[in-house]
Amino acid sequence: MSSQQSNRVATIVINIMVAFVVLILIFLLGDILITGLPHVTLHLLTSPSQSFAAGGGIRDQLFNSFYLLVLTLLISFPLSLGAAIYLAEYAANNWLTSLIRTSIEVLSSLPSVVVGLFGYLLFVIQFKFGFSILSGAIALTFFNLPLLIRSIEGSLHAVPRSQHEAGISLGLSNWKTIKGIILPAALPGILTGIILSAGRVFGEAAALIYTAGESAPIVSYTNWNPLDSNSFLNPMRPAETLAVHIWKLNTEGVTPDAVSISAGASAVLVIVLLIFNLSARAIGNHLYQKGSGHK
Amino acid sequence: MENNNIFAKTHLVTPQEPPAITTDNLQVYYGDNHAMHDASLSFPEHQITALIGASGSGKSTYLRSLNRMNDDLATVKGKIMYHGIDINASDVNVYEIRRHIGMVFQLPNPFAKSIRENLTFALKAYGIKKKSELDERVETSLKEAALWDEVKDNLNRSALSLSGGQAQRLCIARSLAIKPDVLLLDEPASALDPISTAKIEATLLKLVKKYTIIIVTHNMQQASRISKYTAFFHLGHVLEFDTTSHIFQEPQVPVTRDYVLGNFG
Amino acid sequence: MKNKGIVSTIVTLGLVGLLLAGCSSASSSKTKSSSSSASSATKTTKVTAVGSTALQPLVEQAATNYQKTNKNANITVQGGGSGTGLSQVQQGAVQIGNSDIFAAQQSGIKAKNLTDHQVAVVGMAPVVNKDVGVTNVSMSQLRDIFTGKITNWKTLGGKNQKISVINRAQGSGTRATFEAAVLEGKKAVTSQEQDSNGTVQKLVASTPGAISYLAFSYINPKVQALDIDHVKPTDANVTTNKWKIWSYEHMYTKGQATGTTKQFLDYMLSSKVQKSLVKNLGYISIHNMKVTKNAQNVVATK
Amino acid sequence: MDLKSPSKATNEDRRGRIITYSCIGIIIVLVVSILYFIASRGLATFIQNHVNVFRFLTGTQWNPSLLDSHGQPEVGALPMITTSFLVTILAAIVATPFAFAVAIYMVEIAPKRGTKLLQPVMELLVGIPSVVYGFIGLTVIVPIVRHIFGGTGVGILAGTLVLFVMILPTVTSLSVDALTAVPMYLRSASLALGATRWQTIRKVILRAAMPRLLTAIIFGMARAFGEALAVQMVIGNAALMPTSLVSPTSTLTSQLTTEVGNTVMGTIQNNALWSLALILLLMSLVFNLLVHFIGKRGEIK
Repeated sequence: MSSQQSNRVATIVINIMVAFVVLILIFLLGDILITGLPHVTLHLLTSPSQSFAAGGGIRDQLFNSFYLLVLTLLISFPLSLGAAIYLAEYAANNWLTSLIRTSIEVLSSLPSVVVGLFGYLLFVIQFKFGFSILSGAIALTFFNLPLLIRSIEGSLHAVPRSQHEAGISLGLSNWKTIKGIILPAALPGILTGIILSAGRVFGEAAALIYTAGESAPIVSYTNWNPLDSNSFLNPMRPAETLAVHIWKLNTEGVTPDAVSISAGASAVLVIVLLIFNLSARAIGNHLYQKGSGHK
Repeated sequence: MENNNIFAKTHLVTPQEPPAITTDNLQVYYGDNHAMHDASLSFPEHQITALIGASGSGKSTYLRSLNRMNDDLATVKGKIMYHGIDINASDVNVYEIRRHIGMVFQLPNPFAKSIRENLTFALKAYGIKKKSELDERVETSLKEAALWDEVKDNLNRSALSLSGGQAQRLCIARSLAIKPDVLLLDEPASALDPISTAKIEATLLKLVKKYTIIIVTHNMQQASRISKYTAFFHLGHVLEFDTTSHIFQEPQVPVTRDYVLGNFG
Repeated sequence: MKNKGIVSTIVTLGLVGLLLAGCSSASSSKTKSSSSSASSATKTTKVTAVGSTALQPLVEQAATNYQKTNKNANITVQGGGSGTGLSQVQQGAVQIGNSDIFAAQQSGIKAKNLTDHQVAVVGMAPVVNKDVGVTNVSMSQLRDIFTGKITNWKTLGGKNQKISVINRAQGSGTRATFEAAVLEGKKAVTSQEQDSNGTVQKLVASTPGAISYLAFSYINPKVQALDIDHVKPTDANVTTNKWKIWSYEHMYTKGQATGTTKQFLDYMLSSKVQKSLVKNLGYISIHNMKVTKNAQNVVATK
Repeated sequence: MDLKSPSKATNEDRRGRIITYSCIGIIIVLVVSILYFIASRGLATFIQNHVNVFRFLTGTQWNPSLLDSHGQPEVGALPMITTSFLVTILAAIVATPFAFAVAIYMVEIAPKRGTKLLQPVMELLVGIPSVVYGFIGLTVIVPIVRHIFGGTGVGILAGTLVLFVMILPTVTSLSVDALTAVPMYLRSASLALGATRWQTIRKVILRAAMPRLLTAIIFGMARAFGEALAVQMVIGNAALMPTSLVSPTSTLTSQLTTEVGNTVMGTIQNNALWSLALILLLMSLVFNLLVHFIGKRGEIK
């Protein structure tokens, strides 16, 4: 076979394999959306869930997912930002640094159920946070940290070294240079990383069953006092998220319409992920163009 | 060994003008690699001094040591005297030093900010808040760097949209905005076209009235055009330091002669 | 300068978050101690019930209804499994531990420290794939299937099809009940295990030759429930113990229940809950039972 | 001229150091606490319950409530260990060619269409909850497997197929990074020498990107090894040595997830499950060390 022929064959094979993967993707998303979308109604999005009767919705679960996400980011973003700056700018290139890196990486491949049980025993029981959004957010921080640190560190490294030199050559402190010059330049990448990691948080279930709990008590959406136990903002209340709800419906669901609610909820989840994804791209591009001066 | 013989023959003069910076036995190590051997030079005030030599001769390493830019990368031993203080000592505030000894790099590296913010960012960090003062500094430094006329209507434009030559002049203006008294330039024109290079050289010749300038260059014509003094670096050693005319017309060290005649490098 | 202070703002926010967490943990532990010492206090008291996932929907719905009339009560219901519920209530971490099995049957639990509140009865039936062609088995045949002695439906007069046993998770209440009633201490064949009623239901419906067992409330037209010795799996047969595979749903407290916890448990046993909710969720009311069963599985008439 | 006393910049730098060091400090505390926690629980099986480590790793009977002939609890983890490795390796073997093909397509063949369409969809797949994957596995893959191979349909094959789809995005996106990191001049040089695109890809680009491509595979394997809910729904959860690709069996994670809610802290049943978690942790460590090692080797070359 001549090199021209093998080139053609290889290209065809690659195209076929890509087409196969695309088919899988279309099937997966199609399956979720086609079976789910007909069930996504205003009623589904605005009604509380039911324990055993038909006609429940996912209002509270949807809100809980977002609230948990915000709280998780509130805890994990500052930590990962600091840690990423440490690793990118301060850490010496030695065994200690690689030990730290490795142990952070290990976090990302821990099975979620193990993290969930750890969170349960330490935060729910030991620290008496109870089944709460806060416990869930801390547990999710364990997953989010490695993802965020990796993406932030990558974005920081992508900023040319010469920017850093320019900063310190003006007599600015390292910290000021990082904060005022490197970070803004790395911002598009960092934001994209955050939004993509948000997707994983949004879809996590196993770690939350034991921490944020699997019940969604009725809360008042007009009570803005986060310390009141009836308030929707109270971080100490148990909160079932969308992904956990889907899990529960599929395993122990006794409502007659469990299948359709689960399908609808999955579709909603995929749509939310899609929105995250598209906005990550849009924001990233927008900031990038703004930064480089091309309008 | 023959190599040692090369380094044994040196010719270093001490200029009569009062020095802005002198180095005494400066040594630079990257780990175990001894990159710069006992460089003892004296840079006269309000003059341009050129550092020439082949790639890897240590001239950039030497230059970056002068305002402690090598702190994180290398070990620098010896003394750097500036206003009677050894600024290579560990108890010195490096940030203050860099405010007095500015630096411009080989590749233009403007911040991903507007032209104005490029100039005011450091000033604001020092605590200068008054708008009138900031505007005044922006205008003066852009004029000094001969960029004002090209950008004055567009100060809020992103600095990344400037051409290479403009960007490099912006970087010079950025260094001038903080009012240093020594300016270090590391091959500032090597990435630029001849017209931009000429503009930069003209700018430097004007600036020398107010600033002490030390410039690393590969371009020997450039060195002879603008500098009063020249130091020749070779394989981590300073072999010759004299007025530029002496270096180019009657070099005392054979290696220098080979270099300026274009026999190597 | 829009970027100025971004970092410090974020870091401060994070620290405030952590602080908040610390404070609220302190305050919540305070509430907890006050609820146990001064139960008569009029302020909101928090009751947490954890454990059995099977019991969760019932207790959850009852708690929602209860809180509508008792504004001061704040009852949280969570799953986690019977073992979790029992060990948490034993440690005093929660007020109520929901369990599908007797505390005495769970290893690692000191049953004498816990007070049992039996709130409902759940019947379970063997279920098979609709195509196996068998609708009735004898108790000993059922035992042989689950101990691996009978491996083909042909033996029982059904199709010539391999039996695939789907068991429940080791240590789960459903499995303990089933094995106590059916296996007579023999060891079940190691086979597929599923830990949830929903998954078992789906698998049995779709796997040819499959057999497993489900709580009555999960039996739907997609699977075939088996009669045992020609006794039908109905609520009425459970109340008289003619149908042998059933268990209590327990809500355990550490020592005697007090305060809101006691009031809520009383509410669970009230006819209001027993007659409507319990029935709606497919359980059998504890009031209807004509027999009792103890932790050693000894059945006695009431 | 005052060049010695500390200035605003010195203070800023100290503040910066304090902030970043405390962030990394908090993270280290978190990591150490979870590692210590799992290790102490996981080792209790061997220390408190006096289970022989060797027998734990090689035994094939899993009945923590029962005692074996030596009077020790029956906690043989070999079936779970075997299955975990099998599904992980098989999933990686299936996913790798597809991931590489997609990555080559996205970087070398059709970068525009690839990045515009394929990449967002791939990223979308990462966020879909494992429950949904498991559910689709249970309702779609298991029946197909049953149809073709008979039996119940659950087992290693179904698990492999579900994991294949789940790790595909991870391996693909890391492979894309690996390929884009190959400097442009290598491509130009090879094409200028008259090599075809495929020769360039095979002999130059793949070779240059190999360490990072291996890293991509290992990260995919780490994800597969730790996945729980989806695998649990399709693997069968029978603590049996796998006899074929379609016999019900159990992975470390599925066994852990299935049983942990029914056990009581401190009992042998519970400790044995934590020992499974400890194996998971150690494997995750091994995967990361491998990545590290390959990265180092790649740098030197």
